[in-house]
Amino acid sequence: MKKLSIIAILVIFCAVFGFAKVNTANAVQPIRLGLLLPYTGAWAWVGAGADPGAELAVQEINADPALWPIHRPIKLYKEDTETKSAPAIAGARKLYDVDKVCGIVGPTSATVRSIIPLTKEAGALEISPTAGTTKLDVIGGGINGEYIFRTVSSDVVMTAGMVWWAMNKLPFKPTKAATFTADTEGSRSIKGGVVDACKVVGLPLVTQIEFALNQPSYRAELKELFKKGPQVIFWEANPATDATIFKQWYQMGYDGQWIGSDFANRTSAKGSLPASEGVIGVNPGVLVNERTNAWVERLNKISGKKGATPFSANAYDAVILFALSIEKAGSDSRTAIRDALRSVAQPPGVKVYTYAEGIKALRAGKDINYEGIAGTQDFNKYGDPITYLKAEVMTTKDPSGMKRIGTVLPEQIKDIIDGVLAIRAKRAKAQ
Amino acid sequence: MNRGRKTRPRHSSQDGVYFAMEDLLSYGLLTFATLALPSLGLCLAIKVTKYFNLAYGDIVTAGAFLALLMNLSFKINIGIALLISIALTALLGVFLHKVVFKALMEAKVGPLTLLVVSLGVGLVIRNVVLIGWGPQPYQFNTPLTRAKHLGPFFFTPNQIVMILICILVAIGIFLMLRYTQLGRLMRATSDNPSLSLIRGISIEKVYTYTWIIACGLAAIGGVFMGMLGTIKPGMGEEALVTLFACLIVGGIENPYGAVVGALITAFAMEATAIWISPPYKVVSAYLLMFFILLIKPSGIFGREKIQWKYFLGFLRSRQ
Amino acid sequence: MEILSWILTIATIVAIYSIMGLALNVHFGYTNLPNFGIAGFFAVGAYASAILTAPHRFREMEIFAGFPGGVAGRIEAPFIVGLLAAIVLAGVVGLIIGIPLLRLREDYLAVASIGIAQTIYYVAVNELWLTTGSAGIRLIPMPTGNRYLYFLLVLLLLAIAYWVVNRFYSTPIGRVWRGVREDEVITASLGKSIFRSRMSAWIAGCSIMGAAGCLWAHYSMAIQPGEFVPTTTFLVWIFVIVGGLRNNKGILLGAILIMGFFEQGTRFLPAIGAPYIMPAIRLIIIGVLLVVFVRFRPQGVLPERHKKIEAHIR
Amino acid sequence: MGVIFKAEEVSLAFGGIKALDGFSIELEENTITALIGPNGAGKTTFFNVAGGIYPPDGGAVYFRGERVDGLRPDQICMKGLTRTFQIARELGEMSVWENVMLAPKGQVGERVFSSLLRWGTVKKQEKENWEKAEELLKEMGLYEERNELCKNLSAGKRKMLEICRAIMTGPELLMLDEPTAGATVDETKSIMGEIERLREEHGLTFLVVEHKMDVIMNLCNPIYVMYFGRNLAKGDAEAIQHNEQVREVYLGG
Repeated sequence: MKKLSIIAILVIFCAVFGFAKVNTANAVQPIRLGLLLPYTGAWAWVGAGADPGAELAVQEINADPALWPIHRPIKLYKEDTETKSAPAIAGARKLYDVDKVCGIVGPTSATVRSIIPLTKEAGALEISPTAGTTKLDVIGGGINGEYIFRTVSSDVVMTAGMVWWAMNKLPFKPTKAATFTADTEGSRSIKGGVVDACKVVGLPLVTQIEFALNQPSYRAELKELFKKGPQVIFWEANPATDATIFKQWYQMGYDGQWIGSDFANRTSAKGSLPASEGVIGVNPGVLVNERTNAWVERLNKISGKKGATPFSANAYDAVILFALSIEKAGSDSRTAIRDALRSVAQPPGVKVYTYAEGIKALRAGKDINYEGIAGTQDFNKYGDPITYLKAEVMTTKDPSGMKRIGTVLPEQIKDIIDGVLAIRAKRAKAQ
Repeated sequence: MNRGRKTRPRHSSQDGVYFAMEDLLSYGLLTFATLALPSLGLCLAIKVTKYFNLAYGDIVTAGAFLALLMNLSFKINIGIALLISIALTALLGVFLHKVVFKALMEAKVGPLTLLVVSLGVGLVIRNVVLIGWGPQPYQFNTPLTRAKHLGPFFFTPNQIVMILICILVAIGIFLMLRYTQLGRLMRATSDNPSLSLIRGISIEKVYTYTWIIACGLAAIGGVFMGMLGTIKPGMGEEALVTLFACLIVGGIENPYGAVVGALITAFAMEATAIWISPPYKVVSAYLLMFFILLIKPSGIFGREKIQWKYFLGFLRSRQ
Repeated sequence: MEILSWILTIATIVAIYSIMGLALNVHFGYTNLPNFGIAGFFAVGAYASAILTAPHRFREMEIFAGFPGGVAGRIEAPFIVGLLAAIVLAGVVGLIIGIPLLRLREDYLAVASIGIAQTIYYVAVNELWLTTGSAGIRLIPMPTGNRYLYFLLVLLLLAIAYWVVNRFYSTPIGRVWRGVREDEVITASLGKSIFRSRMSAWIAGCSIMGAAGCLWAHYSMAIQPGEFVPTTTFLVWIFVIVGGLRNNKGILLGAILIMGFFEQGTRFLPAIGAPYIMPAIRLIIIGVLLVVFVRFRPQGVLPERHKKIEAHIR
Repeated sequence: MGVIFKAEEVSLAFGGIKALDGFSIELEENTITALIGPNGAGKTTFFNVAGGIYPPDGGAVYFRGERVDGLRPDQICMKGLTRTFQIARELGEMSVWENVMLAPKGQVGERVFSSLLRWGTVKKQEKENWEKAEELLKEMGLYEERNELCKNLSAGKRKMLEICRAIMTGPELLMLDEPTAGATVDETKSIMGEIERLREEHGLTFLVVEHKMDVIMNLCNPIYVMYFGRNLAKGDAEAIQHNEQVREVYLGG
């Protein structure tokens, strides 16, 4: 019995690996690129949103064989983190060791820190399109060597955008604000950013409330929140919780303008409308111009949904940046790609707006500066870009549940970001 | 200031006085409305079948999603959807009993084995729901209304109906247990399953009816949870331990205890959220359960007296 | 062979979970204490070691990122201190929880222990000064520096745990535990204190779970409360029951089969439809497997092996 | 010769039904005392009270002059009083040798750390205990089945095993609840022989509940008769056989 079981396990493993091997026996060896996202678990909607962006980028890169980076197509290897560490580690391990990818696009804030040591060991490049956590602000930077980048801005940027919007774009000038955030890492990261940004702009926070996700009732929390009558509430939770919060907020008849982050998205809006009519979300978004409109149309063909899904632009940019770096490096060696990234993404190179443009410029021997869909993707010393932010309002009038009401440009919030970073540096020094 | 929400709530800080007790009354009653009926159903199931069913939370989920199917896909009014969902969920319960649990109970396996099996059954239901509806949250298609003050209470019309239904159904179940033939049979089976067989009562029939009632109550609970908050595949699983806390507080096999336990647990949870710390709301239910187990393992309605010396359990002199 | 490296990752995860499976065997297989709070003790061990061994730099980064720096990162103790602390602390928490719980009937114990594990989870999420909250603790040092050596360390500890649990089985204490499992009244009337026997088994198992938690923390180098949810507990239960409750070899086999194949091997299967469908099907299969095993082969793939007296005395 | 065990006016009620109603008994050292009575007389209940399973409602139980009522079963056993059960209860999923070896008191290996660390001592003790057990099993005819699981034994053998297990605790007073129930004639003989031998060689005291009159009449002196939780009669075999009340109870009851 025992022997039989062991033989059975061996047979299964051999079959599985055999299957994996057969898959790779192509004529032209494609460049292997990993995509590590939470397709299941608490943040499944993040994976579902980012995935089509990466798919679109690969499709565009592979469309014309003449423009293949180093004359090879790109193949995506996808793994699921389940929004948990153990599967994320196993997935990343599989990507690096079994699929032999040259780098990873992903994962999210929840799991990115578990993957960092693996990436470091593999000597590879990791570009996260979704991890906004402020805890990456230092990690990816000079201290550990340059292997973690992101195409999504740090939550510091997003919260600066949220606070900026509250101060400048609301029909009234707020004098009292509050935070209402979940007890998760992402939410606390947002809360920390809001707290510091409010200090910079001088907006007093009268109440700061944290709560547990997925509860059947938030009435007591809401009551506490509105005790001191805040006019603006910066909040972050998750779609399921948002729906409960807004329904009960509406029922209790409270006032106040809610401003959310990237978690205030269409999934959340679909769940919580019509109660959440008028709630604003400030999140990474593409500029509205001809170029991005065309991009959204192309994306819609892949995603089968209307509009840009969350993080799809960031994932798209990450894959494009990978392809350009590979071309620049001239090989798909992990370290070479890593070293080439900055010379395709940021000044002083020639600004390019599409992959085709970029690769042609590279072949002409020029340094380039890729301007992405999600932002300019010019990395600072921490490997972070300052992306475009968009403001959207939840409304039943739009079939997708959210309507765009404006854009926040990097230069508009630069002062706030610098202020926040200064506060933090001071605080770290004081310790 | 925005979107025409000009009306300030009467009880905001501007009015000066903050009646936390009134809030507690309203919030506690609403939480009670979501917990009471599933807690009662779970209690009946445990009372008659003598094992802890960990799939019950997922049956609650199934009830909510069946109502959602009726409400959203077939555009049926939520009231009628609730009735259909009760029937379908009861069918599901009977199906599970006949296919999975009946054979095991006849094989006389221990309650613990059945508990482990129910864990597997729960996994299956949860993931079937997940495949069917996806991970995103849903809302019933009900009109959005404001809450109104009614004396010390602060409810929307729907919530008043929910609380009334909850109380009426609970009273109905109590009357049924006390005065009908079925109720007597259920109690007889609970007290002594082998005796019921001898007297010619088909024990199988009693099990079937118990599951119909328990799952019907689960469906009501699921729909109420959905009406108050949102509907998602993990909702019942998250509520399950709270339900067990309600039962243990009241006394596991006592239907009155189940409802009173739900009331106490609901108020303890909301009081924690108001006065201590919102994230520890659920924990307060668990700690209450822990405390009751410490001093009176048979629950508030249990037969034994409160035994303070159980605090020193390992020093006690008697078995 | 980089594929070996991946297998090594899976093997490390399987080995750490196997240690938890062995501990569950002490609880449930030997003594009939259905512990459904495994994740809680796993968390206690992981956090104890992580808080003690995290470097100062972690605390500085926390503060820079706008979070209050907690206890973690103040001490910077070596790995061995973390491991011992994990074992001791998990045992102490087990003792405190065991006082009310161990007097209960088995099924009450099962339900109550789920609540306890959830309580530990909420504490881990909310007590920022202690656990850094839901962000968890990272930069936990890997004691061997590289994961090939670390795998050997995990194997060594698995071997020790296996030896300990096996030894429990055949020494007098294992007989008392199994006596309690079979019939408490008889065992008590033979002069064995039921409460003390249950408690010793409970604490021994909890400590082993704590050790597994410590190993996990130093392997993943970053922990967060989200890992210590009931699913972790259920997974351990499932492979213990499928592999063979009461048989330590069976538990190892179950861990390899369920964890190795269903959790990780299915990564090689093609995706069907929406990305959440495949994992859901995987869990459905596990659920069905659990029901089928309990129904038709309750003793698992490998049943309990009874030692002969001649082998025992030799 | 002194009194080793004394129960005074022990009473216990279950929901209004008085199972024990002021029952008293005294056991002399190194004797075999019998306790008889019709079904439902309260014999097993008395065993449960003396063995610590139920604390009595009233009265007192003394063992070697020390009050033991209200103690837990394990504490009572540790004092030297071991009882067996009417319906043989065995640890079914354990083998015969494990059942027997579970019983000895003071095993070092019953502590977690000792079992892991003090190898030599544990092993030595196991060997010693097995030597004792081996002898006992051989005498009781269970040696051949030493590696069998207990659930596979016949009813008579289970009864014998239970007695072996009780003896292995090294008691001074053994309370046997129907030791020969379900045993064959040969087995009954060997059980009786063993009881007599233990009394003579080791100076043990016995309290035996039994229905087989021939066993009692040959083995036991004195005999207590119990009826509805009360003392009915006491005396040697001769006296009991001729007691009018006893005859009435047995024939009329």
